[in-house]
Amino acid sequence: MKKLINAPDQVVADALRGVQAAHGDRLRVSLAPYMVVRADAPTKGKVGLISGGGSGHEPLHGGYVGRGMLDAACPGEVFTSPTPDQMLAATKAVDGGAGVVHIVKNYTGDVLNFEMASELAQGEGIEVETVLTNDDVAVEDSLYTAGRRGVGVTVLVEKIAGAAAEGGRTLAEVTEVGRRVNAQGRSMGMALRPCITPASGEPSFELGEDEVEIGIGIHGEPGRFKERLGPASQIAERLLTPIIEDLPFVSGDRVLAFVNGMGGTPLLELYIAYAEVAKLAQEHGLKIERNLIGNYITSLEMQGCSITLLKLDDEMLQFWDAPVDTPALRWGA
Amino acid sequence: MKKLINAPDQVVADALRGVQAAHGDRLRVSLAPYMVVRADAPTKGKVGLISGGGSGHEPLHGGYVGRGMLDAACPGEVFTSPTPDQMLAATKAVDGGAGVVHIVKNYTGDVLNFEMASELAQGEGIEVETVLTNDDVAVEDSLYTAGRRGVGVTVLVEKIAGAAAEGGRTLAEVTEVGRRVNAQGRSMGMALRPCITPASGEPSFELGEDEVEIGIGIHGEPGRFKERLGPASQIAERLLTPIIEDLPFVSGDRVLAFVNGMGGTPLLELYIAYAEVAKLAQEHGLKIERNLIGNYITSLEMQGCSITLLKLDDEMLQFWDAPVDTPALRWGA
Amino acid sequence: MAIDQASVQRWIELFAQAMADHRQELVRLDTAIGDGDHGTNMDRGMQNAVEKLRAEPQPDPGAVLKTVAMTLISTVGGAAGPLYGTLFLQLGGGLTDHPEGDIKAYAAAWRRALDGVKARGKAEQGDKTMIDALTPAVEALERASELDAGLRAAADAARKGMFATVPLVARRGRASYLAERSAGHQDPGATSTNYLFETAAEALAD
Amino acid sequence: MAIDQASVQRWIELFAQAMADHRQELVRLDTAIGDGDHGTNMDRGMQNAVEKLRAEPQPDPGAVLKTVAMTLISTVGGAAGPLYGTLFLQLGGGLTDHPEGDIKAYAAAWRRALDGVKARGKAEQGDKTMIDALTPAVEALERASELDAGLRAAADAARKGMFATVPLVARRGRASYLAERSAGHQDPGATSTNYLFETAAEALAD
Ligand SMILES: Nc1ncnc2c1ncn2[C@@H]1O[C@H](COP(=O)(O)OP(=O)(O)O)[C@@H](O)[C@H]1O
Ligand SMILES: Nc1ncnc2c1ncn2[C@@H]1O[C@H](COP(=O)(O)OP(=O)(O)O)[C@@H](O)[C@H]1O
Ligand SMILES: [Mg+2]
Ligand SMILES: [Mg+2]
Ligand SMILES: [Mg+2]
Ligand SMILES: [Mg+2]
Repeated sequence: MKKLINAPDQVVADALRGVQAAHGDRLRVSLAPYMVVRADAPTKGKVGLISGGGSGHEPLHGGYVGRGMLDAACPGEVFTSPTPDQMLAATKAVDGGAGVVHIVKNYTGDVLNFEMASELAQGEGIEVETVLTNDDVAVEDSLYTAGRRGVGVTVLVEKIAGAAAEGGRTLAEVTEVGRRVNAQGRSMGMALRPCITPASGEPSFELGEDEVEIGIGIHGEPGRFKERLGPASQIAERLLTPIIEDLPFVSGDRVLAFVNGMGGTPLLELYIAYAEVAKLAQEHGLKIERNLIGNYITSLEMQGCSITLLKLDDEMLQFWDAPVDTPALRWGA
Repeated sequence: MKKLINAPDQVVADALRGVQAAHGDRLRVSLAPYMVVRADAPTKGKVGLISGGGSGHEPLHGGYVGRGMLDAACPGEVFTSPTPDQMLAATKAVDGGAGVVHIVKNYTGDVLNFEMASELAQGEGIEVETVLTNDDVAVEDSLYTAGRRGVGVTVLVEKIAGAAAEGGRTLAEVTEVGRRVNAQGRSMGMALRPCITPASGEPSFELGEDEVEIGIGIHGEPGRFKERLGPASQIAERLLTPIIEDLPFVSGDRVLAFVNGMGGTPLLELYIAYAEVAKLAQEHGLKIERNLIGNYITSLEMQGCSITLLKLDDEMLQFWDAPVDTPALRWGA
Repeated sequence: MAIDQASVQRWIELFAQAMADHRQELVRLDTAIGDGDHGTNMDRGMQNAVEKLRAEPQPDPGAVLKTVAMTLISTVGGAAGPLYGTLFLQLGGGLTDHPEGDIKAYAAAWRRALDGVKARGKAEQGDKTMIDALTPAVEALERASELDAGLRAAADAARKGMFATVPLVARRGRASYLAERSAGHQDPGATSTNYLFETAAEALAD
Repeated sequence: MAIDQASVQRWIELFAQAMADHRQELVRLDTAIGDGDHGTNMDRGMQNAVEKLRAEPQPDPGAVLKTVAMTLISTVGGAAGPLYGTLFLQLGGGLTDHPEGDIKAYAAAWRRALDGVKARGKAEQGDKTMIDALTPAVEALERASELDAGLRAAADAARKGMFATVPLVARRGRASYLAERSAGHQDPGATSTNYLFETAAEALAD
């Protein structure tokens, strides 16, 4: 295992020290419990927005804390959801009296811990609503699974719901638009190379030199199946077709197209993938009105990409374009 | 070789198609010759700013084309400097009558081709000045080398000189501030894993499982020496000490600290490295007034990082903070 | 032997030791069908629990187990944190000092713990989770008429339940994302639960 | 044989073929002490040059070589583009139709090409560059009294010069970044230059 770290069990704390050193002017960083909070939180009368999850997905979530997006993020250990006391502390730190929204990616650990946290927060008289993201079409949503994973759409929910909260919408309104984004968004990912968690020191799955893993999540889990590595055009088609068929996206839909790198994928390759996505979207009659291309929700140094399509409406567009000022996503500010 | 590409010899053209599809509203993309130009270029009376170099360093340079930074970029083949006719076409496309600055990284190929281009442009009556970047302290600047490589500081020169040009400074003034940034900046890089060029399909150098390469450039060249992989604190010290001694940076200096990923390095690790850099800088009495952390000047999927320190003055600070609106660097807009 | 503060404290320390000893095994199992952190999660949580108990010794089994529960909930995260947290919380609630080591009360407390984990995680036996080791172990206790034998029977049942997860297709937790590909692997949580009963027999039985 | 349009055209086609055949060899050499693109650079440039000449046949050696020069300058990039571009530009300028194959005029044209490359790249013999193959080859031509013998002598000299780069420490180009670590490797540019003279002998000598 080759990593730019001091020790496997110090990874999260050391990285948070870096965030503190780099962004201490706009973010408050807590090491006990792990928390990244807007320096100006809580904003009186504003709905608070928090998210959290295992570390290893940077810039998600800490990189999205700031004006127009999250008020706080709770990083867990690498690939391990954070704990209820972190979430409770964050919820209290951002409660401006208008209630707090928990944005939760649908994984058993995240769901159970956020569930406990929201019970505790409500016990202390804070109104809490939860927006669950579950956009990964690689997983069947059935009684026989823990349900679909929350992946790429989480970034879009945090941006759009964040703008709604910044714009003074109510707890109900922020929750509703967040859920709408999740409902209208679908994703699928693939890997060229697995990642290695600092704790295990071993690749999370094995891949032959000519193989790719299709349908991976963001925790190094193996995907649905392996196949021979093909050209970018084939990979894009592999990911986009199930996405389009699932919602389904139909000719004439206005969409946001998000090509995400898994952490170790050079931007050069992501733009090559985007060229293929744009071509396919056009063939399906989809109108790409906005796009996002880069490493935004990652899986350590995994090589590969995920594609997310979001069916846009005017309100989502307005909130997407609204100013955002975070370490990882910034415009209009 | 595992890459998200269609074919090794289509990489640059395919990626440019992606840039066109993603940013066609603000950028003009040409495939013959390869060029990325601000949609609104040329700006009458504004000094034009162009740069260029081999591909594989994304977002450098195409990702920095936009208001407040470059007017055009010329991407060559992977790790191969572009050709004089590309640079001439770009120079003409951005000439607003106030002259054009060529920002050139100090590599024989880049220097020779830009030299020819500037001779040709001047032959056509366009005033051209060149800002050469050569900030890599891993290379001795002597008669026995081609001189120091231009690396991390190039991004800072493009931002700061870009703001000067946007602010209506003259050709002489923009050139002067660009050269000052290069003169006050120093960098050094290291690799955990080499990169593989699409054309060669082979790692650019060999590294044992417990080895790192210190003093690498951005073209997969081997570095100055290999050593045993140590903790992030040791790696930061390894890179920062020669940087600090070379300028030298002295106690009380105000600096911009730039921790750059080589393309395959997760943000988590870059923040861990930044924490160490901030600690060491403080021990040396340096005052970090600005920072930049991420994959900004890369070497395909290489894993590793480079550190750049720039000694700031008030004018540099003002230009650094000025609005910038490009695909890869954006604030205040 | 008795289920009292001393023996329960010893059980927790043995379980913590087991989680440290088998950390890599649990990581490997979780890497195959999960995300590779179960070993580090359980080890981190149980070391914290033991430290907490050393710093603030608890008077009786119930208090010891509730302290373990709260420490796991606040230091583990993942699925295992809330699930093992709930397990120890309910078990502690059901146990009070029984110098004579009443098997019925002990079994009842374990039933309550099992119900708690099922309510939290919504998993049933056969879903390839810790429930598959927990359920047969609790049933063995309920069948037992005497504590020592019950503890040993529970440990055997838990081990069998753990092995029985190998052929199963996961329906809960991360492993369920793999669908058919999850078959042929032993469930990490069922494995840690096996060590929980193994150490219980060691600490609480003569 | 003569240095005329036909033979020079043939030389260029043979050199282009050599760059295609040895593309991987040049990539490997450049990977060791450079950035691994010399083979693709030269291959891309020479294929373009040949296509250009097929599309627009040139009347005489000078015109053929100038077309090659302009094509390399506009399609190769890197160090090799301007350097080989300058080489062919100066060589073409120095050559005019010599049906009788005047060795003196031919050698003079090559001297002019060598001077051009040195002026562009500021490298001297011994810096571990293409100059180290070019210089002895040009000197061999200048020593020769007759074309065929001169062409063969130049090819031998270029090959020797190429091998002579192996022990050298690079002082120009990317390889110079490696300082001492560049010794023990053959210079890619000197290697492509060796093929240039090898194909010249094949195309221009009887
Ligand atoms: N819904 C559930 N009910 C009961 N046990 C579960 C459930 N989901 C997961 N588990 C158990 O948790 C174990 C995984 O724990 P761990 O790896 O620590 O958490 P995570 O899956 O969040 O990484 C699984 O092996 C399984 O036994
Ligand atoms: N200053 C120079 N003068 C002469 N030849 C040079 C010089 N610099 C480099 N070269 C030659 O160019 C070759 C490398 O060409 P190439 O790999 O195509 O360009 P780049 O180094 O830009 O990638 C070297 O092997 C060397 O022979
Ligand atoms: Mg986990
Ligand atoms: Mg090159
Ligand atoms: Mg796990
Ligand atoms: Mg090269």
